[in-house]
Amino acid sequence: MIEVMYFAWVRERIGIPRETVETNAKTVAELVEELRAREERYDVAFSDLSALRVAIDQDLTEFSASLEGAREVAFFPPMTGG
Amino acid sequence: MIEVMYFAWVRERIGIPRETVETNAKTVAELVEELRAREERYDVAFSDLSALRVAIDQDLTEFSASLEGAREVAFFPPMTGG
Amino acid sequence: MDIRVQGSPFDAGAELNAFTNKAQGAGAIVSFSGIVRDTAAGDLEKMVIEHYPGMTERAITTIAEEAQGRWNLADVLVIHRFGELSANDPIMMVATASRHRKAAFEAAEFLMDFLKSRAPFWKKEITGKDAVWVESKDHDEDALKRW
Amino acid sequence: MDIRVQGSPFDAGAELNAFTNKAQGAGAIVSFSGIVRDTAAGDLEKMVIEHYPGMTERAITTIAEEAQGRWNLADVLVIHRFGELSANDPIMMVATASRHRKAAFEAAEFLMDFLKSRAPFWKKEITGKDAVWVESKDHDEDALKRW
Repeated sequence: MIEVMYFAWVRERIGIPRETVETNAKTVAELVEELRAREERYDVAFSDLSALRVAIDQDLTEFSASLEGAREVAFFPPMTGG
Repeated sequence: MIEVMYFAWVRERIGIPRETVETNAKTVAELVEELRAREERYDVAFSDLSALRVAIDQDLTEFSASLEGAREVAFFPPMTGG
Repeated sequence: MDIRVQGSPFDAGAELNAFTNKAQGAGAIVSFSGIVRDTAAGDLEKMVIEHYPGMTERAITTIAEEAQGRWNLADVLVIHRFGELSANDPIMMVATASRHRKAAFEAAEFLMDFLKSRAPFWKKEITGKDAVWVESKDHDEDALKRW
Repeated sequence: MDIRVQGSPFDAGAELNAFTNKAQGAGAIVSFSGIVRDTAAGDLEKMVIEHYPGMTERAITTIAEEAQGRWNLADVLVIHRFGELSANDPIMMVATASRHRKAAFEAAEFLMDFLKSRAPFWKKEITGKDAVWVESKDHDEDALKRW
């Protein structure tokens, strides 16, 4: 069970800010594939991974990162603070 | 007739902040030689020109600069503002 | 080190004075403030800043600690707002205090470069016509390479 | 452009806010403030800043105009005190406003580097024991080479 969070336009396209996901995915990339297979809104949101960033347990990481021990995975566009 | 001004420790060593000087010096360096020849306090103040800066009419310049047309010559140590 | 992520406005001048008083002996204080710019058309109704609560504080703390490790800083301040802002509102500020101006300047630039691209904030511009997420700029990512 | 050479104190925070309000649309504001540091022994009675009236304003104006020529600045502020100051008093501040943070940072650093070595101010530290003219530092002169 992983808490999956979406921010900014990723949140808007998927339509919810967070959800609890039951998954056996070993990596972020595998989780993304599972999500894309669900519904078109996920497929569209994740269609260009180069436009997305991912954090595991609030640390920025890569899509190839392992989900072992992960409680929280967040997807969002590049940051625009400051 | 040139107005000669002294700042910071140059002023303290020479003992006055400014004076009007009658001179035929063609350059700042010639003016310095005339001043050094006057009295020991001038000689001491100007003993190390590398520790001094000079401005003609409120613009920083070199000791080799011409005094032609100069109204005001100022001598002082390197600046320490900011 | 003082890091604040808040919805409420702040007074950059009052913060600068409080920071300066606290950092007595530092000699050199640098501040940066980011202000909401209106659109080119002048029709900005509001800017909405979304953030990732928890990760935001964590990311800024990491960046500020990195700055303190690299430069000899007496103190570091970071304030960043989220929520709804209007044109000319202060979005955020950083301030650094050091004995030397070079360290204070470099640390403030470092903080800004990393906050831009590593702290989880996203800006959306709402005008009478539409609502647009501000896009990140390649030169913001490039700015990190300097450090 | 606002350049002030004055004997009286100033409020850096209030100046920063006034400067920010005036520079609406700039987006990025950088400030530097220089504060009187106590001596290592903690016995500073006062700092006396001597300047060259007339040349001071002229030199600072030249430096500020050079900054405006090099960077796209919405506004520039320079305030520098002379006369008697105490430990922790603000000596001077510069502020720059631009659309982009890089320009605001660079211009502020440029202003500081040139003010240090090209504006005719001299600092003297008076303690219980003695009165010493602050010496210029080689690295202050070296800092100019960057520009």
